[in-house]
Amino acid sequence: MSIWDYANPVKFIRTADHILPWVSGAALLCLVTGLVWGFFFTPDDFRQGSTVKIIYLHVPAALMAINAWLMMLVASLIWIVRRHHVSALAARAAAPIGAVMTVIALATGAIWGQPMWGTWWAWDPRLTSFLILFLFYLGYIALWEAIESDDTAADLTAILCLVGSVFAVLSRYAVNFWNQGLHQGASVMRAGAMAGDTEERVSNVFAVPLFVCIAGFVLLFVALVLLRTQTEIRARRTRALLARERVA
Amino acid sequence: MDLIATDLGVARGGVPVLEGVGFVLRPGRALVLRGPNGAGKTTLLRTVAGLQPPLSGRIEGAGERVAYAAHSDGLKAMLTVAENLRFWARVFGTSGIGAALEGFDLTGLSDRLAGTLSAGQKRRLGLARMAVTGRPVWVLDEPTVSLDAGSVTLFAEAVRRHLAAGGSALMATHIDLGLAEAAVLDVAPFRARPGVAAEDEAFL
Amino acid sequence: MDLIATDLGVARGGVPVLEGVGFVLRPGRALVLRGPNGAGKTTLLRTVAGLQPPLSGRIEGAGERVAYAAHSDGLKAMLTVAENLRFWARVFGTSGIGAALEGFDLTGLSDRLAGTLSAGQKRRLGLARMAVTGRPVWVLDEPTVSLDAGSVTLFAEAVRRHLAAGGSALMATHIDLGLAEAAVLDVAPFRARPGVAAEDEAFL
Amino acid sequence: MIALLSRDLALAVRAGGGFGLGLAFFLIVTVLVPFGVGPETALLARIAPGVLWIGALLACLLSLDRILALDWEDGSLDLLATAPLPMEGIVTVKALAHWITTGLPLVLAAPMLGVLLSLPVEGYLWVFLSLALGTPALSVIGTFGAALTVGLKRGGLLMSLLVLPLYVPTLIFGAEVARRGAEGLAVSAPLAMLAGISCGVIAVLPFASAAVLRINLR
Amino acid sequence: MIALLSRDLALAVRAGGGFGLGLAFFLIVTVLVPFGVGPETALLARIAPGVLWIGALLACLLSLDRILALDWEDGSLDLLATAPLPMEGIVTVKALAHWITTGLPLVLAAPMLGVLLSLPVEGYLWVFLSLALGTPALSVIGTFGAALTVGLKRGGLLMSLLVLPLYVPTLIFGAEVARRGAEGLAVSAPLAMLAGISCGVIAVLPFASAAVLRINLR
Amino acid sequence: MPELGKYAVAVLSSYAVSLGLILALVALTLRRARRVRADLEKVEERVKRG
Ligand code: HEM
Ligand SMILES: Nc1ncnc2c1ncn2[C@@H]1O[C@H](COP(=O)(O)OP(=O)(O)OP(=O)(O)O)[C@@H](O)[C@H]1O
Ligand SMILES: Nc1ncnc2c1ncn2[C@@H]1O[C@H](COP(=O)(O)OP(=O)(O)OP(=O)(O)O)[C@@H](O)[C@H]1O
Ligand SMILES: [Mg+2]
Ligand SMILES: [Mg+2]
Repeated sequence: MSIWDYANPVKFIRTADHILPWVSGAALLCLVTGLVWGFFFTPDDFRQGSTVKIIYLHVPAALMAINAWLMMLVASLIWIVRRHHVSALAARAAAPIGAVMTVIALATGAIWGQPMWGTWWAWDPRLTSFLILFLFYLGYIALWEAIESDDTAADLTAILCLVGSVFAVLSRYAVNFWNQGLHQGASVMRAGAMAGDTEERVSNVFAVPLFVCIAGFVLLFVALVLLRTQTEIRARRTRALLARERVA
Repeated sequence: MDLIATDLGVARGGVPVLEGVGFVLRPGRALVLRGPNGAGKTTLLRTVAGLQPPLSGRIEGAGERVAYAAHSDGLKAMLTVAENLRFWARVFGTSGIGAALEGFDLTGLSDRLAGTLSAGQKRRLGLARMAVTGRPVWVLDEPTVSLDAGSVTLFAEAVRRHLAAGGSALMATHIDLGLAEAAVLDVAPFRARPGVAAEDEAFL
Repeated sequence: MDLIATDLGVARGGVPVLEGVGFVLRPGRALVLRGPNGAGKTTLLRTVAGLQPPLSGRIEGAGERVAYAAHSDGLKAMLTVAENLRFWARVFGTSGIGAALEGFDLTGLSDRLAGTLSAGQKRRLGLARMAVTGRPVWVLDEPTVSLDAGSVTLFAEAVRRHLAAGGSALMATHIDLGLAEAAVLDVAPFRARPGVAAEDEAFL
Repeated sequence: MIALLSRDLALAVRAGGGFGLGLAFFLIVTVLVPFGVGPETALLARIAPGVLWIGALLACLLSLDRILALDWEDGSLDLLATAPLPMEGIVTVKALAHWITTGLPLVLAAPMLGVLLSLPVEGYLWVFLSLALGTPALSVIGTFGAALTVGLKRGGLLMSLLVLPLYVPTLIFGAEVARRGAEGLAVSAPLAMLAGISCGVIAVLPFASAAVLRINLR
Repeated sequence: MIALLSRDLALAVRAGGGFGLGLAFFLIVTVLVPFGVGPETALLARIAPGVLWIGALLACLLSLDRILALDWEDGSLDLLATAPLPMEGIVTVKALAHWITTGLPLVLAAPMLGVLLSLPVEGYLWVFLSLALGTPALSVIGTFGAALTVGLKRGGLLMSLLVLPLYVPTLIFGAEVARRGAEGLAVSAPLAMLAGISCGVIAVLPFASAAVLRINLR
Repeated sequence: MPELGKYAVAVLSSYAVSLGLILALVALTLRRARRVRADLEKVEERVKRG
């Protein structure tokens, strides 16, 4: 059986029904473990004090915000090339989740910035590009909402997603050029790769619960996307049945 | 070259409206589509004109050979009659708008802004546009709306001239055009079975 | 109280279209306006409804007694049928939309968004609005556009009920409403002399 | 009247995001400013009150054409004119609905966006207060502009041109309050002027709007 | 193609000031800024390049809905789609016409308005040059947004929301050129980027616009 | 409860904001899922009968 068979709406709903309990259970488990561990059982950082605890929310949310857009991009491409309705609806389902993750990253970042940099907000490249990403999410969601015909909406938002991705990358580069910032480099990933440099890397005390949290966010995202895609499929099916009733 | 539609299915707003439509339109012939409001005549014509893809079946001999006149005339209120017409002539790569103006009795109006024309005059201008496209297949959607009796005759003559020159015409209308020689196709029998919503099929 | 128009002149877009129109509409009576396209029926009705001042002459017994239904229905696509109707009931200070819904066979549709109605259903909703205004004089502009035969009968019955309750109705239409008892007024003879552009008079 | 207000609010919430778009525009303009003038915090802090005011004004301006145009297009406006509501009441309610759906969100969001522009701490209260006082005037003036251009095809840009000069006094005093407030100076004089303008506009302009609208419906 | 271009230009000149309105908006925004941020010359001079860029961008944005909406409403777009012009050509010509009627006047007017904002002398050339390089990109990106929202009722504000994030890179590099130029710094790096973006956008985006427009005409 | 020191407000508020947003998202998703499911079942029931 090819993977594309799951692009059939009915089959997708059934399959998703099977996996959803497991995924959501695992997501809940990881999130609770990671957050409780991080919040209650990790020491304060010698420089950042207790604010390091924010990392368990901030970093996973930031990662998911970007990855949700990547997933939408892939789903849009699949829709454009193979025209499987489920992938278009999955992209639609993922957008609000990505937007919320962006808001969480922005909010926790801002709250963190106040004690660390002495300001809620600075026009740091990473921060700025997140703000732009948020705008892209808003536009994408608004376009879906504005168009009545479902397939037209899928087509247009898919193209918007493609063009938007290119411009998002461009913006990232532009913003980098425009201002050099305050924000942390990618030290977690280096910690994960066990690279030498002990000064910079996040110590394992923080890293392990952080990875648990990241896993929790990923699983949460997957669970939400599955559920929301199911909902979108059902809503579309309802509309289709109603339309048929009206015509008949 | 004939215009041939075979087993054509068309949809509007995602809902199939006609299916299994087939006809052959020879050069020199005219075909009139009939059917009640909402039957799908406009949708069929848009499909033939290439503005939307057919749901099923195929159309041959259309494409670049078709000149399409829709419900709305696409006139610019702030350009004069001659400017409007000349624009379309240039777009279609022809020249000389004199014959078209004369054929639809617009010569006296050629310097008026299109916005100041009456509805019937506007419609005449919209039809004159067909004559400057130089295309062999005219696809006309209710061409005689808001025309008075005299203008309908003018229109019938223009179509006859076009047919005599080897062109053909596909028209949707509710009224009698005075073109006795035209074949008639009633689209009502081709109404699509209800509810096989084209793009929603996967969801049913 | 009667609706009386005496020596009425009306203008549209600055051009007088009718003059010297006069009629009396008693409670319990209906008057149908007839005339070709562009004769000025809509303009006359708008004047009676108080949307524009008459050029000359006077109208008595209109004003706050008139409920007006225009070519367009003023429906909000994003509100349901019941919400649309309830809004107008509240604006006119009446209550209870049940009777109006029933009278126009809309009960089954009351929770549908107005935007998802078919043209005929929309029109029925627009007419149901008249019933919730509680006003004695109905002024209706082509009320039966896009209604099918059954709905036209529904409409005629609603008008009869309104007349029986002491109301009156002034309607413009091109078709037969099935209201044999209604008087007819052809507006064509009252066409204004051409060219006396109302607001440009001082410059002539 | 209340029926009209609640209908307009219901429509704003339902009709495909008419509610959030003004806010989104405000957000975007605020974000663009640093891209234009550069990221230095000190500079941004100095121009923050003015930028917030101009952004709010533009967001308000762009949503004006929804006030009356939709009702005009579907014929509701004609019907409302024959209903037992005074035209003055109708335009006032329309302005109020516009303020609730556009002005109020802007007022509430402005302090948040102030963060993006590093608005000094003392400024938040005054930006908030000046916008709360000024945006009602913007809505009322905007309704006048919308009434002037209702029925014109694509009157949007023309309306902007008509309305912007009328917005200038409100903008001057509003931004002055916000700026002085942010710099810790006395604000009572411009604040009084701003309040005066708002009250005057709200008291008088609905009559003009109603008159204009009556002429346009004719 | 040339026929379409000359028709669009003729229409812009005739159709009730479509030509001057963008310019007027630009003027007004520029004039509002001193009201908003206060009249100090030094401050204005520092933000002048950014303000000019943001003003030009907003003026451009507001005139976008004329690119395709009018042709859509009167049915010309359907007819053009069946004419022997490639859809890519149509959107390119539309973007070009928009640039000539809106972008070009803005470019020419910007130095003039710079005077109002006390732009430093060294800035004039660079503001002019950066706008001349950047506004074509704005028109092309805007055409993409217009094609996305054509046929939507009152899609104007939605279009702004879609287009503005796409404008960010152009704005950043454009304003950077203007600002560095005004301060007498080296501009070659952002200038190259700006030119690169413009060229890239002009070369690629018309294909996306044409695809989107075809979908919308369906 | 761990000792959060002078950053208590920052840490607690960021947890509150994030968890609040996530919970809101989950709640909205579940609510809409339930509603849409119920709607669909109603319609399907009607289609089957009619
Ligand atoms: C609104 C403000 C902020 C935003 C939008 C933001 C955004 C991001 C993003 C996108 C990442 C993921 C980077 C990656 O792994 O590729 C990240 C990671 C991180 N952020 Fe922030 N951030 C903000 C503020 C802050 C502040 C104030 C701090 C602390 C001083 C901070 C500390 C970190 C740390 C430690 C990481 C992990 C870096 C790593 O090891 O990958 N962030 N942030
Ligand atoms: N944009 C649209 N979205 C959804 N449905 C539509 C749309 N336009 C038309 N329809 C529906 O499609 C069907 C066919 O419409 P079409 O315009 O082809 O009919 P027609 O035969 O041309 O009618 P008429 O004689 O009134 O012109 C109608 O039932 C109509 O309700
Ligand atoms: N906005 C306008 N500006 C200028 N003239 C107009 C305007 N609207 C209508 N007219 C003209 O006024 C005249 C009267 O129009 P009116 O709408 O009253 O006609 P009618 O009898 O209602 O026609 P129909 O049967 O088509 O509804 C017509 O000749 C028309 O051309
Ligand atoms: Mg038709
Ligand atoms: Mg009429």
